[in-house]
Amino acid sequence: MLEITDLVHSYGSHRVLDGVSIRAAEGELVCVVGPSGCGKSTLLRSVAGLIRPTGGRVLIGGQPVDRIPDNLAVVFQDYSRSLYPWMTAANNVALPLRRRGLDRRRRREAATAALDQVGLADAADKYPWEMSGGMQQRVSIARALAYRPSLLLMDEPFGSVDAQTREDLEDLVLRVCAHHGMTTLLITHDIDESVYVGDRVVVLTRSPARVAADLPVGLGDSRDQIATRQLDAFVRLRAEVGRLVRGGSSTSTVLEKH
Amino acid sequence: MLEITDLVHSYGSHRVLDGVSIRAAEGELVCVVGPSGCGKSTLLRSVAGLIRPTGGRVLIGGQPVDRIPDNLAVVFQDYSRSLYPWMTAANNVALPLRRRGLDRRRRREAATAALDQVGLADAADKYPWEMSGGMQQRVSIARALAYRPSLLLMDEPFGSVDAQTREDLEDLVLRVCAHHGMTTLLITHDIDESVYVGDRVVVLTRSPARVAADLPVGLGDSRDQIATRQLDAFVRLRAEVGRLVRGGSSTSTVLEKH
Amino acid sequence: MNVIRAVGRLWLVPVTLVVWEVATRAAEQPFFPPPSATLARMGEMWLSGPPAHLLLTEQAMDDFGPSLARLFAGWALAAVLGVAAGIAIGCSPRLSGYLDPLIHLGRAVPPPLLVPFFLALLKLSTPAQLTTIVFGIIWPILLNTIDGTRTVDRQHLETARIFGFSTAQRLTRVIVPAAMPKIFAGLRLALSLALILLIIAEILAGSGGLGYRLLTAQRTYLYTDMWGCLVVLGLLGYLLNSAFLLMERRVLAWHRNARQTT
Amino acid sequence: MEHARVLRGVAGVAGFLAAAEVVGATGLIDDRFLPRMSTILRGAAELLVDQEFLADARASLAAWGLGLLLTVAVSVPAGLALGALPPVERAVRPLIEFLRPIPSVAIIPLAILIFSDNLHLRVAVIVYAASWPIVINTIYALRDVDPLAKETLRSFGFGPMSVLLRVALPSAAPFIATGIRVAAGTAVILVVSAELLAGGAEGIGIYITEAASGNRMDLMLGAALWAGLFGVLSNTALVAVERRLFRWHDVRTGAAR
Amino acid sequence: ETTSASSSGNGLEKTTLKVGTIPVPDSAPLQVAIERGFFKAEGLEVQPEVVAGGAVATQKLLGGSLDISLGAYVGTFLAQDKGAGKFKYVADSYGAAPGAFVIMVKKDSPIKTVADLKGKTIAVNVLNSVSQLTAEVQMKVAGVTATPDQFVEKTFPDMPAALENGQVDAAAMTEPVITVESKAGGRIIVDEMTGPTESLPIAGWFTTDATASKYPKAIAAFQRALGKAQALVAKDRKIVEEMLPKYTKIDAATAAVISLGSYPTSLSETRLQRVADLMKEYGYIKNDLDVKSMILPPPAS
Ligand SMILES: Nc1ncnc2c1ncn2[C@@H]1O[C@H](COP(=O)(O)OP(=O)(O)OP(=O)(O)O)[C@@H](O)[C@H]1O
Ligand SMILES: Nc1ncnc2c1ncn2[C@@H]1O[C@H](COP(=O)(O)OP(=O)(O)OP(=O)(O)O)[C@@H](O)[C@H]1O
Ligand SMILES: [Mg+2]
Ligand SMILES: [Mg+2]
Repeated sequence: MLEITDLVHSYGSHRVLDGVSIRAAEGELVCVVGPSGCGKSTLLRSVAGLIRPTGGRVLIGGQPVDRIPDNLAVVFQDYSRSLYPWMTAANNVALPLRRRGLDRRRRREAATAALDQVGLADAADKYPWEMSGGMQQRVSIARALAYRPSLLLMDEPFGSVDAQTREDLEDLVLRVCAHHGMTTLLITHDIDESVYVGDRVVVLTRSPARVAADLPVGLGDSRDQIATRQLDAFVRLRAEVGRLVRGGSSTSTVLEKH
Repeated sequence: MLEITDLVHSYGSHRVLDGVSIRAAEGELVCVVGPSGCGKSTLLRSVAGLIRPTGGRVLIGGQPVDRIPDNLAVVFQDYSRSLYPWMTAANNVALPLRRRGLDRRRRREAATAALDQVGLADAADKYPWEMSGGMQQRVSIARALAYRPSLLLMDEPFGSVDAQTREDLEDLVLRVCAHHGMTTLLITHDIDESVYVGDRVVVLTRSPARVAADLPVGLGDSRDQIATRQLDAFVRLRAEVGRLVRGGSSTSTVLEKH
Repeated sequence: MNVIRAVGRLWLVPVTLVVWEVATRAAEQPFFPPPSATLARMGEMWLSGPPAHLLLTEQAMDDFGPSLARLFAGWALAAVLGVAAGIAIGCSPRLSGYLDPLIHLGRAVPPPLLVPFFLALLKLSTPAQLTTIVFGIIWPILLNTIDGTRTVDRQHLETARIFGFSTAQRLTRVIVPAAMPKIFAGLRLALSLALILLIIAEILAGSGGLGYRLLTAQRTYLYTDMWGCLVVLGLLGYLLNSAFLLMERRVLAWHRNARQTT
Repeated sequence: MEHARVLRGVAGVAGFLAAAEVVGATGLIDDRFLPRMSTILRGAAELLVDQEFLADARASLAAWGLGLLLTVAVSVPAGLALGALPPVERAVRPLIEFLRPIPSVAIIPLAILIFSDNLHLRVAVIVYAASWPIVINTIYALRDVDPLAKETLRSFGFGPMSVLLRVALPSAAPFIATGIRVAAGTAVILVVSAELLAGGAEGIGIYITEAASGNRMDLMLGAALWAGLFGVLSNTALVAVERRLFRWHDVRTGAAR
Repeated sequence: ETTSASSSGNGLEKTTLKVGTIPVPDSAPLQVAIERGFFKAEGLEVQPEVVAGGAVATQKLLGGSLDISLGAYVGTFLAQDKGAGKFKYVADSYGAAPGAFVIMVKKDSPIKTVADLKGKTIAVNVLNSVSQLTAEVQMKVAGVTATPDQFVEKTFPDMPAALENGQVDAAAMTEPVITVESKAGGRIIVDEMTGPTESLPIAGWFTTDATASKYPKAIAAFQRALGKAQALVAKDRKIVEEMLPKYTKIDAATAAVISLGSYPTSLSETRLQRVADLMKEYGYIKNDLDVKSMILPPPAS
């Protein structure tokens, strides 16, 4: 479904991505972790077709990305700037659904349902600037999920919410993605999270980013916040990813690309 | 040093803070945790004098807060909007130092040093829009720390950085606050973090916010990312805070206010 | 309470009037009649009519009726054209490349010089006057709209592109609302300019209306009449602007609230 | 990129001139009243070697430059004050809205009585009438400043004045600059209009009055064309300055495409 | 700019005079006087300045930016009557002559005689000016009454187009537009300056009472110098023809054929009184105007 091959990107003379290759099969959820400023958001923007990378290739469903791909949804890291301040939360969520050919009532219903799922049933008629940071972030998650894209890109989508909400949202994303077979690329700083939600975890090196490791998670499809996190495999993988992010080298089966 | 008494705030008819009382002694670092949208940022803005709360009192050094207190620094949750896009990172950090009466060269030195401390020595001459989310967040932390305020307010300051950087920043804040005797109020979603950096952890309830618990941490002054986190007391307290955030009631010595 | 607020808003008016009255009485310059004389003359000219016509005299109807109609038509036309063209140019760097120099060429040519040619071109006086008004006031609307359109927050645009908004959606849901505050600044500027251009158009097309009255007053050295016209212009400007601000408050409510500081 | 822009601009102007010439050639418009574009261009070219016109143009240019400088110096602070202090804005709004629609045809006779020097007269007319776009745009731009940006500086204990100068002004600057560009174009018109209406010793408007005396439409329109070209040049210069100063603004918005 | 009298040696209070002119044939004598150095000979420097019309000239005189200006009598008398200021004419400049002021219509216009102008729209270059006054006179002679609202203001160059487009039915023109319109087939309906208005004074040089009493010697010097030029011009049309292309954009060929007015050499109270009387008769002014008080005759030389 998604094939990133040898992606290179430089801002001016400053090389940020230095040959990154990542593959995601249909319906797979790939987590990307890496140090701050290493180039994760740049990677995501290249996949979304928002920037034209300096080198390498991105294929989605076999098609090269030369404009914004169809059926794509993105949750931006800077979520507050991606909501429209002149619209209520419900309208922000409902707006993209016009493309889905839904009539006004159905759009409204879908939006309300999505907001409900992220715990914002009460806030449907609030404007973004009347909401807390975490609420805004959840609105943009609800917008992406309600859209039912075939490719979902999320840049630290749970950074501004409390632990409980975060877990709920993780489970929500797992459920929705599995149910609709969305292919998902999720950038996160939380190593636990990457292992918990990912089918695979890709670790990037410090800038310029290369793939330090590409680890299959292999925890099965049904995950549970308490049971899964207590599995031995989970704990081991978490430690492994942690070490890799800290710059150590991999000890387990790693599909090193470079 | 900081006394928040029965603080009440409503946006229109929507009550957000419902009698919150928190005290912080000189040099103390108080962590505030609570569900998303419960009113933490509102609390912080009241302390900073940016909004006039509907009821209750905030005293800083015995003085009621009726305007912006002196010697205050704030790291806002929406850090990207609080950096000035027309200034480089170094200038963003140096700007508040004008109030400290430093000349241009000294300001520049202090700014460079602070950026170095947050791992951005190379990025001093970058503009905010040339930086990643995590880098921007670190610039705004550097700006607050370089200012050497007597009261430091931080709203989820480490939300956008990777695990390693986060730990470094936690230690940095601990070190700087202790060294300069800053009183600090730190809002976080990370329960581990609240226990690790806090002298006390205040847990707020779901909206409208009240104080669910006010837990002394008592792990001593010198903390270590690995050793401290393995202490029994740490693990117990973490579990306790976790349960409280999830809405359970406290089982340990809690200074319930309401 | 409302009275107090109104007083707070309008206190400068009587103060200015009194200062002006005292100053003009002292100066005794025929060109500067005291405001009391001007107001008296205005009443005589326009407000001594039958009660059935709200006291408006026949002359008032002649002076204001067609003028106001032209004013609104001109402003509305300029608003539609300016906003539409501004959005098109703001969205398309290519189009702006072609048109930019022409725009700046056009807006630096004095409209009074062009009126005779509009007249020659359009033969009829009303379309020529409307063209004059539109040509004179469209520039702030156009430039502000271009600016507003070009400077929509990048992430707003990216979000629209990601979700594959149609062009119409992108325009009506993202670009126009985002540019609206700036467009309104342009529309507000254009509203007062429209009054000015109306006067110029009426003077040059030479037939009836407030501008023509102003011209005759100047030509016959009837300075109180002339000042009366100016006062009416000012009052109209104030009233139109107040109405405009009311509309703006409704349309831009989100903006005011989103941008309020505490 | 820059090259392409210039080429497109030239193409646009050339296209317009050609279209105007074609319309003229069809005889749709009597060329006694609206001379053919080629005639106007010839007139405009003649002016280039006409010492009298060059002197007139220099005089108008000087008045324009001085007037615009003064306009900016007056109206940016005024706009800042009005935008930053809503009660003041509300108090003077009736006065401002009263003054704005008063046309220069009415202002100029007034100004003649007050200013005996022709340069001062033109400068005063410019300052009066070209200030509005800057004042209004400044007020609107100040309303658009991100509140969090202001709160940040306030929280560090900076006073209102510092916040105004260090945050509000830079944030508002790009839109104020657009106001200045509107004003620069208006000022060209005002100089010429003031010269047409009030007369004087030198100026493009004076030249046009003289050309009118000989019924030389080609020269009148040629002079107007030069005024327009001057508008294009001044705008280009201002845009170049804006590009340098406000790169930070462009990259965060759609403008940098 | 006001150099003291002693430096010039002539005892002038003011050696530099700012003089308002209009680029029309009326001001030819002034240009001649400048070119031939008549002012210099009197120790005067005259700085000519273009004014857009009589109304602006009165403003500029009152505001002090001009010392003397060309001004049509009708406009100035109107200003004086309305109390806009107190003015004094110091020299006559231009008077009516056959063919210099005419009412024209376009080629295929149904208007054939002055009487046909009844109720028709007539363009004049300035409202309530001598053009309008004389048009009213001619219509009255033809037995029809003019109403104020049938006159509209158009600049001379715009008049042919206004006629062609039908915005006006007739236009009161002067040279060089008369020539232009004639070439296009336009017809002259009437010479405005015939019968009661024959050789009516048109324009002269005037100043304010204040200036006249403040700088009597400088004004006298101005009058002497201008008088010389006026005398030359009155005798020889060629001088005007040569001068016109230098201060207007009327080319030499046109200058040679256009109809010019007369250049009177004296400031005659009785002649000016005709203007004032006509104005009163046609309701331009309410009171009897004391023309004598508005004249500062040139010193006998
Ligand atoms: N517009 C830009 N111009 C120049 N440099 C840029 C730009 N955007 C990003 N960079 C640089 O590219 C590098 C990678 O940025 P990116 O935003 O991709 O990092 P990231 O991995 O998302 O970091 P974080 O986790 O902190 O969000 C950074 O060093 C940043 O300074
Ligand atoms: N300007 C505003 N107008 C109206 N309501 C507001 C405003 N700001 C915040 N609120 C409401 O107040 C409540 C608390 O907001 P606040 O930002 O304090 O939450 P928070 O605890 O900081 O949440 P988070 O952890 O998600 O940042 C929210 O329900 C929000 O909708
Ligand atoms: Mg990022
Ligand atoms: Mg918050």
